Parts: sequence; C-alpha cells; structure tokens
Amino acid sequence: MKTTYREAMRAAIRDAMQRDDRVFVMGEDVGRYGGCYAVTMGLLKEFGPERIRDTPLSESAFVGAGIGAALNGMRPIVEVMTVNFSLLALDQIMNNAATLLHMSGGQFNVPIVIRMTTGAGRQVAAQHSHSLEGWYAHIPGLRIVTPATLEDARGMLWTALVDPDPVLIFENGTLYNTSGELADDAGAVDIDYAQVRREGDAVSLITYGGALPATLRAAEELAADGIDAEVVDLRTLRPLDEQTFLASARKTHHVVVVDEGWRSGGISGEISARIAENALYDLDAPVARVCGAEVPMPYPRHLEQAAIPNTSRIVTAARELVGVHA
Amino acid sequence: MKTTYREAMRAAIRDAMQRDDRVFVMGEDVGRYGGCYAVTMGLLKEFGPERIRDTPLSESAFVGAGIGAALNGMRPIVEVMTVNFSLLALDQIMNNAATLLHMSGGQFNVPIVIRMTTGAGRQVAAQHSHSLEGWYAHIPGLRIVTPATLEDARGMLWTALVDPDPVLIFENGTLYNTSGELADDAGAVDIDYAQVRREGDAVSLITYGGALPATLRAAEELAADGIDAEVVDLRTLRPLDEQTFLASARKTHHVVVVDEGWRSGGISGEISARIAENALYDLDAPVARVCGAEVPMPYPRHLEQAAIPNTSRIVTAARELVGVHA
Amino acid sequence: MSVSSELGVDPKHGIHLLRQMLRVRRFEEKCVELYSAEKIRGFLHVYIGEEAVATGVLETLDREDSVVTTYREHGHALLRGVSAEKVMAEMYGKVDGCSRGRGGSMHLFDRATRFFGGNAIVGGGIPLAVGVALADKLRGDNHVTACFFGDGAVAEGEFHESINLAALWKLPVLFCCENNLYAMGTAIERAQSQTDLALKAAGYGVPSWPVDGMDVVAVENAARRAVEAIKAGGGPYFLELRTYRFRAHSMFDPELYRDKGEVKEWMKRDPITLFTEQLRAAEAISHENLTALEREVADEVARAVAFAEASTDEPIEQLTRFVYSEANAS
Amino acid sequence: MSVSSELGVDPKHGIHLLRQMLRVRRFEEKCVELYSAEKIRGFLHVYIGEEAVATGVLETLDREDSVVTTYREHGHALLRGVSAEKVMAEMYGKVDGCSRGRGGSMHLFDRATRFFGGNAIVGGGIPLAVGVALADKLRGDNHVTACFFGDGAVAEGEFHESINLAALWKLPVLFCCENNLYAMGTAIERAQSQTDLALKAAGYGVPSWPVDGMDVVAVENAARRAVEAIKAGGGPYFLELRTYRFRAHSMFDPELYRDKGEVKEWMKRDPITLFTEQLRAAEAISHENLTALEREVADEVARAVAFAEASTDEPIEQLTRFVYSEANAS
Ligand SMILES: Cc1ncc(C[n+]2csc(CCOP(=O)(O)OP(=O)(O)O)c2C)c(N)n1
Ligand SMILES: Cc1ncc(C[n+]2csc(CCOP(=O)(O)OP(=O)(O)O)c2C)c(N)n1
Ligand SMILES: [Mg+2]
Ligand SMILES: [Mg+2]
Repeated sequence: MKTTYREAMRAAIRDAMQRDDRVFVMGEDVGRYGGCYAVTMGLLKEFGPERIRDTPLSESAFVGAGIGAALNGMRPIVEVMTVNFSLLALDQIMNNAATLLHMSGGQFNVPIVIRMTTGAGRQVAAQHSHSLEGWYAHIPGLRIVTPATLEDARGMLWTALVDPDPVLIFENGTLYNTSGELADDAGAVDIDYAQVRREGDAVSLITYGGALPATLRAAEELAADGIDAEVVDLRTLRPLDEQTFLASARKTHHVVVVDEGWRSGGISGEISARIAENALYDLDAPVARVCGAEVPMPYPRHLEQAAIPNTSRIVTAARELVGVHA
Repeated sequence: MKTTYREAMRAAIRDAMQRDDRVFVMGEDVGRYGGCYAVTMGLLKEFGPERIRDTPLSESAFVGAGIGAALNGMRPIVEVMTVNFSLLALDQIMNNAATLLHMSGGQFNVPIVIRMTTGAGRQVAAQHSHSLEGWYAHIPGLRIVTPATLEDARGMLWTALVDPDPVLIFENGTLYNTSGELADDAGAVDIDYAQVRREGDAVSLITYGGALPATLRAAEELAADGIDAEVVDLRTLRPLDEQTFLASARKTHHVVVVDEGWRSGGISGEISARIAENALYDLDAPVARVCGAEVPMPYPRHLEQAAIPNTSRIVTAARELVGVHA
Repeated sequence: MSVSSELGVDPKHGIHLLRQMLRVRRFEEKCVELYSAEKIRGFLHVYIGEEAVATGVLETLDREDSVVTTYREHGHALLRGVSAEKVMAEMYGKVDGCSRGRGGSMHLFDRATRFFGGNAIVGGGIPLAVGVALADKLRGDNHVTACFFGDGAVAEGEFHESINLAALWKLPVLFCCENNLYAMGTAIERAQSQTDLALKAAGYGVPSWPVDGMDVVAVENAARRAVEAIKAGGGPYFLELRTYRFRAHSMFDPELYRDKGEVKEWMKRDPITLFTEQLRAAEAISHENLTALEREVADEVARAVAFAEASTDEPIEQLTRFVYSEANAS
Repeated sequence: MSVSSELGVDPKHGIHLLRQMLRVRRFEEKCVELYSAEKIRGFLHVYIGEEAVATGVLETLDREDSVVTTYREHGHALLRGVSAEKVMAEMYGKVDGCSRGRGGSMHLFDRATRFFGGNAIVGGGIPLAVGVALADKLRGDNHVTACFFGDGAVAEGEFHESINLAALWKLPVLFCCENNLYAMGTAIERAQSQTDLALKAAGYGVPSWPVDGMDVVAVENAARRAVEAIKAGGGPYFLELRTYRFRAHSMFDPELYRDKGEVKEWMKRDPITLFTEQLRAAEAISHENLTALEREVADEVARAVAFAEASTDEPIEQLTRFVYSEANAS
C-alpha cells in the first residue's frame, strides 16, 4: 500500500482508538482544525469531540491533565503541537510524568503518550525549529522514540500506548510528506531496539529521526566512492540500544554520529562517550559528529540548511574519517 | 577573611547593587523571608523593596520580566529559588533569553543574570533534587557558570552582570555552608576558563560545582595511594573551556569525569566526546564517568548518597583506570 | 442524623471531626519532634492550625473519589485513610512507608485510597487533578476529585490553565484553595493584585465561596454543598478556605516575615480549641471523653512511630527500581 | 484640532488613520502574493481585517513608549515606524531586513522604534512587556509598554502570571488583547470557559473595556484613555479589541473550522471600508484623494519589494553570529 508518514501516523492513531476505549487524543487544534500538521485530520468526525479533544493554548495544563488521566486508568495520546511549545509543559513532563512512579514507590505508573513535531528545515526560525528529542533523552523515567520510517510511524504508537510508562514520540516535521510502500498488514513494532537500515563495513553512520533520509543518501554517495557505509537508526533515544550501535562500531571501526540537535551536550556526545567506554579499542579513528550548528535557527533557507546536517556534510565527515585511517 | 559560600554570594550581590544602579534582585522570597537559602538575607533592609523584589509564585512571568527589564537597560539578577522550578520558566529562558539576540539580528542582547540553587544531597526527594546545569549547557545563547569555591561565589556574579548576554549561575545547595578564607579584596573573576584546582600527572578528574569537594577529597585519597590526580574545575559549562581539560588529559592520559547530573545525555558525555575528538591518541584508557544514578532522587539518605558521586566512587573509578593500564 | 442546634452537627459526628483533627495535630507534633531528633529529614511542612480544612473537605468524599494535594499533606493522607503507620514509615524513608520510603514527607501516595500525592512543585498537582477528573468523566463515573493547593499556587499559570480547562469541560473537580495568607514568607498582599481569591474563579465562570477554614463544620458544610453540585453535573467548584499556618513554613524557616502578635491572634482561633469548646458548650463531649480521645490518638501516633522504627531500609541495590515499571525495566 | 461631528475625529487625522490602515493592508496583500511566489517562506500570518486595532492603539504611543507583539505583527511594525523596506527585506530573509533577515515574518525587531518583536510563542511576549515596563518604572521614566496578544494567549498561564505581576506592581503596561475569536482553528467558546475576556482582568483588579476593533476611531479613543490613565500612574489597563481575521490563520490553514458565511458577515465590517465610507460621508475625503492615497501606498509597497529584492543574503560564513554579543563571541 502506498502511503505517507502522515497517513501512517494517522492510521496508527485510528487503529489505537478502535482497539482501546481508554485511548483518546488531546491537544491544540487536533479536532476541528485537523491537526497543525494534518495528522489527526478526519478523526474528529470519526470519533467525536469526547475522544478527539481540542484544548485551549495551555500546554502545562493539558499535558498535566493527560498525566492525571493516565494515572486514573486512561491511555491518553497528548499532542503537543511542536517540541518548541513543550517547554511550557516541561515541569509536568519532568517533575510528574517522569517521577511519579518512583516517588510513589512503584504505585503510580503513567501510561501516557505525548506526541510532538520536532526539528528544523521549514524556515520557521529560532522559536519554532528546535530539535530537542536528544535533550529530552536525558530524563530518567521517560522513553523517547523517534520514528523515521513509514513502518515506525505506523507501528510505534501502539507499542508506546501499551507501555506502562510515559513515552514521548518525536515526529520530525520534514518527514510527514515522505511517501512509500507500507505492508497492508503493517502493525505494532518494538520500541526497544535500534535498527541497521543499511549494512556496510567501512563506516557506521549512527543517526535517528529527521536526519535519517540525508544519512541514507550520504551512504549512497559514499557507496559510489566505494565506501560501504552502515546506517544505524537509533529509533529510541532513551533507553539507548547500545548493543546495536556498539556492534556496528566494532564492525566498521569508524563512526560518524549524525544528529540534527545542537552539538554540545546533545545525544551525539553520549553516543560518542558510550562507544569510547565500550569499544574504544575497536576504533580506527575518533568518533566524528555531524550535528546541528550551535545557533538559534535563522530564518533564511541558505543559513538554515547550513545549520543542519545534510548529505554533503555527512559524506565529507565519513570520507575524512575513513580516508585518514584507510 | 573567614567567610562562607553563602556570605560570599551575598557580598557579591551587595557589591553589584552598590556599583550599578541598574542592578536589582527579583525572585520568590528574596526579600522579607531573606532568601530560601538565606543568600539575600538583610539585603531588603539595605536596598529597599524596589531593588530587592519579592515576586509571586510565577516563575515564567518573573523570569520573562527579568528578560524584558534587561532588554530595556536594567541589569536584573533573577533568583529562581531552585533549578527544579526553573522548568516552569524554560520557555522564557530558551525561547527568549537565548534567542532574542539572534532573532533580532544582533539588536537586542539580554544582559540578565539568573541564579538558582541546584543539586541533591539534602534529602528533598525527586522533585527538588535535580542537577540540570549540564543540561542547560546544551542551549546556545546562554552562558552557564557553576561557582564551586569561595572565590568564584564572590567573583563570578559581577563578571556575569557585565556580560552582555544571559548568564545562568548554578549554586549547588550543599556548598552554601562551605567556609574558608577569602582575600579581603576578593573581587570579580573570569567566567571563561576552567581551572586546575590540584595539579597531578597520573589521572585527570574533571568536574564542577557540587562535586568539586568530593573530587578534591578523592584526589587526596588517591595521593595517599601514590596516585597523583589532577583536578579540573570546569567552572563554566557553556561555553566549555576545552583547552584546559584537553591539556590535562594530554598530560595524564587518564580521565575520569565526575558529574552529579544524570549520566545519559549529560555534560559528561560531551566532555568524553570532546576528549575523544581532540586527544584520543593521548589516552591510555577510555574516559571514565562517575555520574548521578539515572533515577529520580529517592528520599532516604542511604539511597540518595548512593545516587550521587561520592569520594569512594571517584577513587574506585580512578584506581581502576590507572590500575588497568599502569 | 440528629443535629445539635448549637453545634450545627450531630454530636457523634462532631466527636468524629474532633478526633480527625486531633489525629493530624498530634501526629504532626510528633513529626516536629522527630525532625529535631533527625529521624525525619529533608523538608517537613506541617499543617498545624489548618486541620479543619482537610478534615472538613475530606469528610465529604466517597471511597471512589480522588485526592490530589501538596507537600503539606500529612493530614490529608491520614484523613483520607492512609494509616499513620504507613505515613510515619514514609517520613522515616522506610520500605514500609506509603511510598516505600522513596517519597518522604512531601510525596505521600496511596493507590488504595486514591490518594494521588503529595506534589512538591507549587501548582504542579492541579493539572493532574483535572486529568483524574477527566478520566472519571470520560468513563461516565460520577466521582469528584478534590484538589488542594495554597494561596501561593494561585499565582502560578498552571492554576489558571487548569481551572479554565476544568470549567470549559465541566469536569468534577473541587478546587480547595488553602489560603493561609502566606506563601513561605510572602504575604498574599504581596503576591496577588486581587486578594479576594473567589473573584479569580469568577473569571472562569466557576462558582466559589470563601469559607472560614478555622471552623470545621463550616468547611464540611461548604464542601458538601460543592460536592453535591459537582456530582449533579455542575462542573467544578472553587472553595477559598481561609486559614492560618501556626508554625513555620518548613523546618528551615526563621519566620522573619510576620509578627509574633499576628500568629498569637490567629492561635486564638485554633480550630481544635474552637471546636472542642463548642462540643463542650453543647455538652457533646466530657472531660473524660476528651482524655480518652487524646489517649487513643496518642496511641495511634505511638504505634506509628514504633512501626516506622521497626521498618527497614530499602536495600541500596534497589536504588534504580521504579524508574520504569517492573515488567518494563530497562 | 477640529473634530468632525459625524466622524468623531479631525478629518486630517482621519485620513492619516485611513492611510495607516491601507499601508498595512496593501503591504500584506503583497506578502501573500510573494508567499505564493516563494519569495517569502516559513510561516506567514497576516493581519488582514484587524488593521484598525494596531492602527488605533499605536497612534496613541510616544517615541519613548515600547511595543511587544506576536508573530502577526507586520502591521504593528509598519505602524510603529519601521520602514516597509526593512520589513519586506526581513520577510525575504535578507541582510537589510529589520532583523538582518534572521527572524523572518514572525520576528520583526527594531531597536530604534523600541519595537521589541515579534514573538512566536503564544503568550511568550507578555512577560517581556512586563519587564520592559518594570525597567521604565524603576528608572522613573513615565512611558507605556503596549503588549499585543491574541484571544488564544489568554488561556496561557503566562498571561495570568504577567497581568497579576503588572497589576501588583502597578506597572505601565497596556494589555491589548486582539480578540479575533479564533486561535488557529479553535473558536474562543472552545478555549475559554468565560468568553467575556474583560472579566479576566477584573480578577486582577485591572480596569478593562471591550472595544469595537473594527472601528479605528473607537480603538484610538479607548487606547488614548487607557494610556492617559497609565501615565497618570494608574497601573496597567486591559483592552479587549474585538475583531476578526479575514484570512486563514497562516498560509497552511485549510480553514475547515469556520463557515464561509461567518467570514463574509464579518467582511461587511471591514475596518477600512467602514472608515472610508465614514470619511466619504463626512466629505472628508474625495475619490481623487483616495486614489492618490492608494497610489502612494502602492508606491511604498513597490519600493519595499524592490529594496528586498535588491538586498543580499547574509554570507553563510556568518551563520553563527549573534549567538553571543560580538565583543563576547565565543
Ligand atoms: C514552582 C515552585 N516554586 C517554588 C517552590 C518553593 N516553595 C515551596 S512551598 C512555597 C510556598 C507555597 O505557598 P502556598 O501555595 O500558599 O502553600 P502553603 O505552603 O502556604 O501551604 C514555595 C515558594 C516550589 N515548591 N514550587
Ligand atoms: C505556546 C504556543 N503554542 C502553540 C503555538 C501554535 N500557534 C501559533 S498561533 C496559534 C493561535 C494563537 O491564537 P491567538 O492567540 O488568538 O492569536 P491569533 O493567531 O488569532 O492572532 C497557535 C496555537 C504557539 N506558537 N505557541
Ligand atoms: Mg499559603
Ligand atoms: Mg485569535
């Protein structure tokens, strides 16, 4: 079946709503507007306003209300329109969603799913272009997932809903229009493991989310040069599936981490550190990082494109890495 | 002069208030209560309620108001009682303080100083024990400083106020009662460079803030074993003074990063990654990390102490590192 | 039930109310002692002086109703039916505590009594209460969620967002504002441009009353009226419960911000003394009854302390439990 | 100044007001065109239909007063005196833009006119305005800060925290709520339990009036009254400016949430048409005057486009400028 990332997400939501009465959607403009990125388009008509709930502009309250509803037996899907606005709800996310289970000595788990659009690339400037999923991955108690393929867009939501703990789903805005084939019976997928999206033995390109397409293109370009790159899609940023990316690093001896987020103190550093801790002697070169420039995102296209990882920067980094030590 | 960290901070505030009319203090209970940690005790009487402003419980509004006042020529010192409550103001910090200069094309800098208490160790449980300074260091546009000594408590504030851009000062709550000698003429210090607090050549212990005392004690213990540890106090977490810690790593060939914050995705990973990028071939062993356990902080003392870096964990890590490769 | 005219309640019920207030008072007095003895650590916020508020409100809830509260919640937990043993063990940080010792004084939780904590971020529990109520409403269950918060919390944006949401969606939330006139050292006049908090609720179309929070019967009556209206489908209610904190904000507070005289004045309206006098005046309680009651309560407290003392520490190896649900541990 | 009785304003001033509204309208119509031509990218939110609001309010400010606004702020910038050239160059992302091209449509800034932006987080500018006003007050400068935000922003906690702070500290803030009845696709009835927004202000003791936001003279009069009161030391004021957005929320909005009929109905109250008719009726403006006015405005817009087209891109090497102040770059 031909579909898009957006449609796959929508199918996942519809499916979950049909399977479980406890599931409902809540967020700004998810209903009558049809969703800021049209993910929930049509669902209001299908499920009605009790289960597709438009909220006022009150991020802290409706995220907190989602947590409360989860505590009391529901399975809310809270849509925070974009990660940029989630900062207003961060207290609820860190101090409640992530801590209640622990503070209550295991009594109150929080089976909430919070979806948000993330990332840059659409010229919406500094306040609307954050890539913070790696930053959120610092918080114990949360699970952070970053569907980057149609299969994951279709399959991660249900698994996240079944998860007894809070799961944050980050959907990179540049992916919604991705189209391709999806199996008619595509369904739930795991949210535990990274996946090798392309096998190779010369260099590991470790990435996730919005940077996956550019990374795959980079691998193609590298292949044309005779450099056989392996592409690892982390999929879940917390907890990290270390084994998969360590195995790749051990195999290729060269690693480039590609992360749209700001470089300093981001998830890229964590991956580099873990590789150093666990596979240092397998490396032929230091782990390289291709990350977002450390700048609030500027509006003009040429500056924005220069600020986020693109195919050519990835290719260059991989070539340098392999070249120097080949 | 004998003094405490708390008194040094207070002296710094008093001094700044006297030197510059544009400086004022604003925050919850900074006035009549005397400051949650008694840092501002007595200042209301000295400077009056216009310049020592008690605020309502409205973190987002008063931090934002601090930013606005800074835009309009003042030099506010905003006290957010603890980092835990700063989550409520994170939108203002990330989307305004850190971005306004860029979004305005260089027109509107934000000369605000935001002080907050950080860290665990006082049995105040999961919602009151965050160590998030390393996490804040991910945000471009901010400067993050972590005074850990009396000199820095006394000297960083003025430099931060003179800085044209937003500076966040994180004061680890366990340090306030630290007492010791401070030069009578102690004054402003730089907020650009890390500092070697103890020289050594066998292993580098890189740390900052609340973990500095335990790290220095660890160095003493190691010295008793004949292991001569160098202790680097990062002082400023953004921008990182890479040169100082890289030089230490190159000298000792062994690095332990000590960070009270959660391990995954924290500043410790960044430091490890930078060392890998710049000094990999100087290392005799992978960079080791002694970090906060990845858990919302539990209340009981024995669990809390087990969750934060302490002298014995640091010593063990350093011994293993040096031992294995000695 | 027969209602004594002077008393305004059935004498038996009156004695029950008194007992409840006394349970909280004596329990917390012991906590303060134990804090000095360093058995209890961290932050400790006592409710001494405010007992009539939680007593009156919680009296009106059913088992299936829910409670969300703050860090000043020992009383609420006890009154809701969490045993004094479990609460005290929690204060000790012991494994038999109601939160397994992980939470301490500020984070009492109890699933069995639908006691959703114990939230130490001012205002942080309010959205949770809205969500708990939303879940009830979505399921068609006719329950109320009582949400306690202080006057200080009214300044937080979360309060406003939450009351608007509850009103907009007609959710069964009873907003209980414990107005003790101070948020730490900040008097309400220095925190609110409009100190008549009932007016805030009006901005959302939420019915609200100020209530004498030192009069347990007045509180109970007001809460009952509100709970009935909520259960009749009227949407949320807001009660401003006017009370006063007799002790320091926490054990660290030097109390520089208020007059001793002001505190003394309010202590004349000690809800327990007041109500005891009323019961005495109505001849609903004798000196012997009172002595017996005090003994009973003292026993409960003593048992709680013994239980807490006997309980064990969580083994250190278990530090990272409850970060994720057990089946899900990773 | 002579006031025409039918018109309610001096005819000359009336023509000025009309010109101001037209400048905004024509500028934004061009922006929409340029968006289709892909000269302008990202988000574009136009103010078409709402021009009387910013026109009336900004007319009442002095040079030393300050303005804080939202992402729907092209009009505010133009009316405040930022040149159409600089605004258009900004929309193009060019180096001669008023924010050097870094901000784009949502982040117009101009220090010279005390135009503090262009904030794209709903509610995010409100605390800034409070702070700007606080600085003025601390310095003893008698200036006003006008803060524009939408009906949607009223639901955000930051609005409440900010208005309380401004009222508590009697700060010179003019809160201008542009109530266009929708926040994206969410009608105010689905966002506010109490849609009479003036009542919100009452909860803080802040004087407030609803104003017909389609009547530029009414807006100006109300704003003038408020600004005078503020400058007389009365503390903040809140104006609910009732208006309507004729176009989609942004260029991405399919407008499924409202009837075409509703939009048509409101368009009958187009502030420009209404006021033009009034001016005609009062014989304050002739057909020729109008044509000349339109030509003038069209020239301004054309000059702006030419300027933007001619301006250059920031070199890529300069990407990381303005993260820290230049002297401070690191
Ligand atoms: C968001 C937040 N800010 C600050 C604090 C610190 N703090 C704890 S209690 C308190 C005062 C709260 O006052 P109020 O809501 O009136 O409750 P009370 O303590 O009087 O019962 C403050 C400022 C906090 N816990 N959370
Ligand atoms: C905090 C936040 N949440 C959500 C958004 C997305 N968003 C942008 S504009 C808007 C509607 C705002 O409505 P209103 O305040 O009425 O202003 P209007 O657009 O009608 O002028 C929304 C939801 C945002 N920018 N910021
Ligand atoms: Mg209070
Ligand atoms: Mg609107």
